[in-house]
Amino acid sequence: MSALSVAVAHRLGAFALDVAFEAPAGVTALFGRSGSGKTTLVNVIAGLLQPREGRVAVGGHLLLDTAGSVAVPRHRRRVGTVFQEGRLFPHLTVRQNLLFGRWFAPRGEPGAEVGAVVEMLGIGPLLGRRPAGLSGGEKQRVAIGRALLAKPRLLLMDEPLSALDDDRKAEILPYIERLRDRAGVPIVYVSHSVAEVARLADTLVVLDAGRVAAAGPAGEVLSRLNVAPLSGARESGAVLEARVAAHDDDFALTTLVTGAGALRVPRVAAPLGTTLRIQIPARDVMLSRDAPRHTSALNVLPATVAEIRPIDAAGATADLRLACGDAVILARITRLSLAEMGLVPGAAVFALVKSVALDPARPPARGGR
Amino acid sequence: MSALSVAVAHRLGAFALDVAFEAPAGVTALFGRSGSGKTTLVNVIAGLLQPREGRVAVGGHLLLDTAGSVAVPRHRRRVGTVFQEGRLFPHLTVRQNLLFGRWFAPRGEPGAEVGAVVEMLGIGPLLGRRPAGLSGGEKQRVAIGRALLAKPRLLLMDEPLSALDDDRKAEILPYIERLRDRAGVPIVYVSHSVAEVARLADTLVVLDAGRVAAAGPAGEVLSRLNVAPLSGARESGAVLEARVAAHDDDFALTTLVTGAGALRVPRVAAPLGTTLRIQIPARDVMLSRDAPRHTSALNVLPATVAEIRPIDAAGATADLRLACGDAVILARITRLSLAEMGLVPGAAVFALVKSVALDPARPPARGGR
Amino acid sequence: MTGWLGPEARDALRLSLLVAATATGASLLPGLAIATLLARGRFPGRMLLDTLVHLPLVLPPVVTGYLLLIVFGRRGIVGGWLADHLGLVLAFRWTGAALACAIMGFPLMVRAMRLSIEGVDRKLEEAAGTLGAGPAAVFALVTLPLVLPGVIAGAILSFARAMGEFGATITFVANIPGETQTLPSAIYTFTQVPGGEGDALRLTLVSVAVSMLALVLSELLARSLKRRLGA
Amino acid sequence: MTGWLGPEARDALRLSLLVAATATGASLLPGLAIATLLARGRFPGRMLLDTLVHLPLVLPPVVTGYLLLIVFGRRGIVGGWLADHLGLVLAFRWTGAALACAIMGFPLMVRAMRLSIEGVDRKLEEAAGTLGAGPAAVFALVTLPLVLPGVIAGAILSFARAMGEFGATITFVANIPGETQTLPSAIYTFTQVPGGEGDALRLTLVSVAVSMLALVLSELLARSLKRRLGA
Amino acid sequence: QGGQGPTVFAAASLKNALDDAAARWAALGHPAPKLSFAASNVLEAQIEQGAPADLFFSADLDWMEKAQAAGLIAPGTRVDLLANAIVLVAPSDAATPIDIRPGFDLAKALGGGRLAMGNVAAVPAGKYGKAALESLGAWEGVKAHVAEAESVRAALAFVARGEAPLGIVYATDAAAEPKVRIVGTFPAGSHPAIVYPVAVTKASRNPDSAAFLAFLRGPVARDAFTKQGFTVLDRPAAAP
Ligand SMILES: Nc1ncnc2c1ncn2[C@@H]1O[C@H](COP(=O)(O)OP(=O)(O)OP(=O)(O)O)[C@@H](O)[C@H]1O
Ligand SMILES: Nc1ncnc2c1ncn2[C@@H]1O[C@H](COP(=O)(O)OP(=O)(O)OP(=O)(O)O)[C@@H](O)[C@H]1O
Ligand code: MOO
Ligand SMILES: [Mg+2]
Ligand SMILES: [Mg+2]
Repeated sequence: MSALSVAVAHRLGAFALDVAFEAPAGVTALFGRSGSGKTTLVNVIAGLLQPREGRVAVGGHLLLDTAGSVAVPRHRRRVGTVFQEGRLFPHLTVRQNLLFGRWFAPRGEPGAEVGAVVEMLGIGPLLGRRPAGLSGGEKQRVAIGRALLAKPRLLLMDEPLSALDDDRKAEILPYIERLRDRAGVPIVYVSHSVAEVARLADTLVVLDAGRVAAAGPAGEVLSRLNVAPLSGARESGAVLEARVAAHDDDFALTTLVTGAGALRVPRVAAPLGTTLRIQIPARDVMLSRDAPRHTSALNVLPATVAEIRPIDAAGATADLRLACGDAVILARITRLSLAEMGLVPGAAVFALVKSVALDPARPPARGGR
Repeated sequence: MSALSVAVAHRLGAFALDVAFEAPAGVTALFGRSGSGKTTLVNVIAGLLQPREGRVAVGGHLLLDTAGSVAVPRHRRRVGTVFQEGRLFPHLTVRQNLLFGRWFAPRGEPGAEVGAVVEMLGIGPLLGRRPAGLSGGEKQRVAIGRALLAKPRLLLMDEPLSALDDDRKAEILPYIERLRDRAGVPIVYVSHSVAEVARLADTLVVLDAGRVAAAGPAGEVLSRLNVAPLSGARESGAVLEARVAAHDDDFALTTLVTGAGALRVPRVAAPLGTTLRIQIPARDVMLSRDAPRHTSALNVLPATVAEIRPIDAAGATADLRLACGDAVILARITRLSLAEMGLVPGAAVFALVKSVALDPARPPARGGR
Repeated sequence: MTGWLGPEARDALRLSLLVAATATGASLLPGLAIATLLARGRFPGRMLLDTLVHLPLVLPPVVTGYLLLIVFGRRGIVGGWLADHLGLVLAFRWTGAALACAIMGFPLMVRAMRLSIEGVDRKLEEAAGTLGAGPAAVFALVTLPLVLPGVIAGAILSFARAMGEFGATITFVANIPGETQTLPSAIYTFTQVPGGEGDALRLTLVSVAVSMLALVLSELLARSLKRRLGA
Repeated sequence: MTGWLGPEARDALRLSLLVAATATGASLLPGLAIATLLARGRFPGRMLLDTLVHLPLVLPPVVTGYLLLIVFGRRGIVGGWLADHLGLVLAFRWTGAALACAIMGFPLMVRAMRLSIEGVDRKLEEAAGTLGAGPAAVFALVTLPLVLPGVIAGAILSFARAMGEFGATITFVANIPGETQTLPSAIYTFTQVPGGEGDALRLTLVSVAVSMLALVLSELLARSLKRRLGA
Repeated sequence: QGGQGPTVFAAASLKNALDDAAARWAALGHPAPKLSFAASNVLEAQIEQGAPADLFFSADLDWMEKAQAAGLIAPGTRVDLLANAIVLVAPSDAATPIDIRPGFDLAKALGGGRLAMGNVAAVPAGKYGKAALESLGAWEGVKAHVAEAESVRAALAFVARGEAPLGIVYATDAAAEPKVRIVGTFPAGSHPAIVYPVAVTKASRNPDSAAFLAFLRGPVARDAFTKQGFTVLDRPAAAP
C-alpha cells in the first residue's frame, strides 16, 4: 500500500490541474516551474480546495473521494501544512502560534518536542513576540515549527526554506530527514531547489502546466536526462544509495560504498552500516581518458560511456550516462571536450568526482562538501 | 562621489541596526543571515522607516539626513522597491499593478518598456487577472515588473527571486544586469544566494546582527576567506574581470581573457571586447601537480599556492588561495588531498577549472555552465 | 452632585446605565452570530434576515416600540408565552427598556461586527483548520480575536444608541420613574414643559459625559489591541 | 398605486427619497474625511472629535433637532449667517431635513468607514508610496478602493437611518406636507390620531420596501466588489 | 385667487379634524392650507425660531401663552376654539364602570396593574389627568402605579393592548378605539378646561390667514371638529 495516493482533476480559470501519482513512505517532492500547480495540489491534499474530481489517501486513511462522496474536513485530516506565505496568526505570540496545533492533537501520540524544534529553528529569542515584527525568514521558521508541532499524520511543506540562508537550511534539512526516518511521517515537499529535492526526496513528482511530467523514485527521475530542462538545467545528476563503510577521523572523511564504487566524502555523522542517499551532480563529474595522478580528486571511478545526449544541439555542453560498476552516473562536459577526447558510446573513461560535490542524505557534513 | 551612501542607526525592540557603507554605481548586494537587518535597511532607504539617526544619499540626491532634518517623503524618493512579501494591490489587475508607478513617473524620462518587461517575466497571460489567483512565483514576478516600470532612480530588491525556479531566474537575472549596465540605475539587491550575488553584485555588504561584517567590491569580499562562514560555506569563490576575446561557433564556446589566464566557457552572447565579471566557485576548482592530459577540463591554469587556510581545523576541507597570473583564485579541497599532494605555500600546481562552473556576468550561457 | 442632580435624575442615570449595559451585553452573542451568518452564510433567507436586522433603523422608533408592544407585551405572542412559561414580564419593566434599546442598537452592532468579519483573512482560518481546529475552535481562537475591534465598535455603538434611545423605549415600556424612565425619557419629559430646558440640558450633559467615558474606554481598548497586532 | 397611496403619501415618499439620498450623498465626503482622521490621525482633539461625531447617537433625537434648530435656524448662529450671506435657509426646508438626517446618520457612517480604514493593510499604501504616489494619490488609488465595502456599509446605514429618522427632523424642519414631511414624519403623524394605524402601516411598508431595495442593491454591489478581490 | 394657502402649525392630535376642515376649505376654491403637525412644545419652539407658520393651533393653553409672551402671536387673533374631555378607559373585554368621585380608590381598581396616561409633565392629556386625580384626591394613591406614555395615543395603545387595565385619555381618542371602553368620565370641574387655542402668528404674511381662522370658527369647520368628538368653544381670548 502506498503511503500517499493522489488523483485530482480541477480547473481554476484557464488553469487545469490533472494529476495522479502514488508515493511510498518518506519524502515526496513536488517539483515544477512557477505556476505549474504545486500549491493548488497542496491545497487539495490539505482540504483547502475541493476539486471537481479527486481521490486522496494518506496511509490507510481516505481523505477525499469525490466519487464516493468522501471529504474529510480539513481539521480531521491532520495534515500539517507549511504555507508558501506563512499565515502566522497575528494576534498570537510566536509561542502561541507554535503550540496552536497542540490543542487539537491527540494527547497520547508522540510528536515533535517543543524545545527541540525551537532550538533547531533558532527561534528561542522570538517566543514572546508577535509575528508583525518578525523578519521574512523568522516568519517562515515559525511556520515550519507550527506545522511540525501539530503531530501531523502528513506534513505538507510549500517551499518552506525559500527565504532562508544556506546555514539555516543546513540546520533544518537534517531535522526534516530525521522526521522522515524516525517518526515515519510522510512528507510532501514543494521546492524549486534540485539540491534540496535530491537530498530529501524518496519520490519525485515533476509537474508541468498542471500535469505530471515525471514521477517515480527520486534517483530514477533525477537521473533521467529529459527531466533536466524542466527541473533547471544546472542541477541534474545521479542519485545513488550509499552505505557508510568507514570513518577516517584524521581527515574527517567517511568512505561510502555505492553501486558505482567507493567514494570518500567529508565526514558524515552516521553510524557504520547506515544507508544514505547521495547525489552526484552531473556538472561536478570530470572525465579523463588516462588515470589521473596527483590530483585533488579523491574519487576516481572507472566507467564506460553508455549514452551521449547533447542537451541542445546548438549548446556548449553534452550529457553523458556512464556505466560505473552496477550504477549509472551522469557527467556534463563541453562538446569541445567530447570531441577532443574522442568519446563515443563504449569508450572507457575515468570519472573524477570531487568529494566536496557529494550530497549525503543524513546529517550534513559541515564546512563544505 | 559614491552612487549610494548609507549610514543608519536604529533600534527595533531588542534588535539594533548600526550600519554605514558607501557603494559605487552598479549592484550593491545586501547579504546576511535571516534576521540580520536586511529588510530593515531596505525600509530605511525606501523611506518606510524613519531611523533614529541616519543619512541616505542616492547619486546626487540626499534622501535622508536626520542631523540636517532632511527626510524626503517616500513618494519623492523614486526608489522602486520589490518587497519580500509582494504587496501587490489586490483591487487592481496585474496590468494595472504593473502600470501603477507610470502615473507618477516623469513623462520625459526613459524607462523600462512594458512589453519587454512583461515578456521577460513571462506574465503576459496574467495581465487581465487579479493578484488573488496568482501563484507565489507569479506574484513575485509581477512585483518585480511593477518596480521596474516605475522608472526608479534606485531599485531596491528584497529577495526578489527566492520563489522562482532556476530557469525563470536565468531569464530575469540578465535583465537586471542590463538595467544596471545600460540604464545606469543603481540597484540594492538582498539575497541569500551567493551565486546570485556573485553574478550580479559590484559591491557586497555583509550584515551580521545589524552590523556590517564586511563591505567592499564584490570580488574582494567574496574572495576574503573569512566571509565564507557568514555567507554560507558552500559558495565562496573568486570573482574576476573578464574580456570577451573570441567566439567559437562550432562548439558554442567563448574564450575569456582574465587576469588568471584565458578561459573557455559556454558561449556568451556578448560582443567581442565586452568586459564581464565571472565567479569561479572554490569548490569547482580541482588541483593537480602534473599537467593533466586527455581530461574534460578545458581550462588548466598554472598557479602557485599562496595561502592555505582550513576553514575548520576539525573539518574535512581546506581553502587555498592560488596566485594565478595577476589574479587570485580560490580552491577548496579535502585535507586528505592536501596531505597526499603535499601542498605547501609556494608549491606549483595546475588549477583545473570546469568550464561549466563559470558564472558569466552578462547574458547567460544557456544549456549549462 | 446630590444638589445638582435631583433624585429622579439620579434614578434615571442609574437606570440608563443598567439598561444600556444590559442591552449591549445581551446583544453581543446574538449580534456576533447574526453578523457571522450575514458575512459568511450563503442561505436562502439571507437577504430577508439582513432586512429584518436593519428594520429598527428604518422604522420610526415609535413604530418599533409599537411593534415591540404587540409582540412582547403581556398579551403579545411572545410576551404572553414568556410571561406564562418563564414568568418573564417585559412590559413596563426595565428589562423591556433593555430589550427596546438592544433592538434599536442591533443593526449598528451587527454591521460593525460584520464589517470586521468580512475583513478577516480567511487564509488564517484555513491554516487553523489544517492544524486541527474545528469550525468552532477556529472561530473562537482565530476569527473572534481578529474581529475584536469590530466587536468593540459594535458594542460602543449599541451602548451609545441605548443612551440616546427613547422613542421605542417610551412606547414599549412607558416612562415610569425609577423603573423605566431612562435618561432620554427624562430629558424628553423636561423638554415638554415650559422652563424645563435647564433640567433637560443638565441631564443631556450627564448623558454625554457617560457616553464619552464609554467611548474613551473603548478607544483605549481598541488601541491596545491594535498595538498588539502592530508589532 | 395611486389609489393605494394618497397624494400626500406619495409626496412624503418622494421627499424621503430625496432627503435620504441627499443626506447620504452629502455625508460621504465629510464622513470619509473624518473617518480617516479618526482612524489614522494622532492629534490632540481626536477624542473630542470622536465624541462630537457620536453625539447624535447619544442624544435623544428631539434634543438633536432642538440643537439644530437653535444653531441652524433662521435666528440661529450659523443659520442666520447662512441666510444673510449665502441666502441658504435650512430650517423648515427639505434641505434642513437632509441636514438633520445626515447628522443623525453620521456616527453610523463614520464608524463603518473607520472600521474599514483601520482594516486596510498599510503595507500596500507604503508600496504605493515607493511607486511615486503622494498621500492624496495613495488615498484615491489604494485606500479608497480597499475601503469601498465600508463606504457602502456606511452609506446604507446612513440611508436607512434617514428613512427612519423623525425625531430630529420634525423638530428642526417641522412636518409640512410636500415640503418637509418625510415618510417617518407622516407615519408619526398618523400614529397620533385615531384611525391612523392603517395609513401608518401602509407608509411603513413603503418605507421598508424602499430600504429593502437599497439594502439589496448595496449587497449586490458589495458582493461584486468582493468577488473581484477574491480571485 | 392663485397664491399659497396659509401654513398651520397644529398639535398632532388635531390631525384628523384639521385635515377634514382643510379639505372643506379647499373645496370652496381656496388654496389648500399646509398643515404641519407635531407636539405643541415643538411647534412653539419652531415658531420662536422663525418657522413659516401663519397659524398656531396648540393642544393646550401653556404653549400658546408662552408664544404670546414671546411676542409671536398677532395681537387679538387668539381664539380658544375647541374643548375636549378626559375619560377613564379599560380594555373593552374587561370593562366595568367605575364611579369617578372625590376620594375614589383607583389603585384598587388597577388591581396591581398600571394606569396608562400621557406624560404628566408634558403631554396635555397627562397634565389634565393628573390635575383631575389630584383634585379628586386620588393622585397620591395611584401615583406609584402610573405608566406615562410619550403621547396620549401611546397611552391608549397600552390599554387597547391590555398592558394596562386602565388609562386616562381624551374622549375623542376613546371614541375611535374599539378595543377600549369608557368606564368613567372625569367631571369638567376636576381639571383645568381642556382647551385648544388657535391664533395667527405675528410673522404671518399670508393674506388668507385671518380668513382661514375665521373659517375654522365657522359652521363648516365646526362640523369637521364635532365629527371627531371635539366640543367647539369658540371663545375669543383676552389679549395678554
Ligand atoms: N518591531 C520590531 N520589534 C522587535 N524586533 C524587530 C522589529 N522589527 C524587526 N525586528 C527584528 O529585527 C531583526 C531584523 O529584521 P529584518 O526584517 O531586517 O531581517 P532580515 O535581514 O530582512 O531577515 P530575513 O532574511 O529573514 O528577511 C529581526 O530579528 C527582527 O525580529
Ligand atoms: N482562482 C484562479 N483563477 C485562475 N487561475 C488560477 C487561480 N488560482 C490559481 N490559478 C493559476 O493556477 C496556476 C497554478 O497555481 P499554483 O499556485 O498551484 O502554482 P505553483 O506551482 O504553486 O507556483 P509557484 O511556484 O509560483 O508558487 C497558476 O498559473 C495560477 O495563476
Ligand atoms: O427618532 Mo428617535 O425618536 O430615534 O428615538
Ligand atoms: Mg506555489
Ligand atoms: Mg527580510
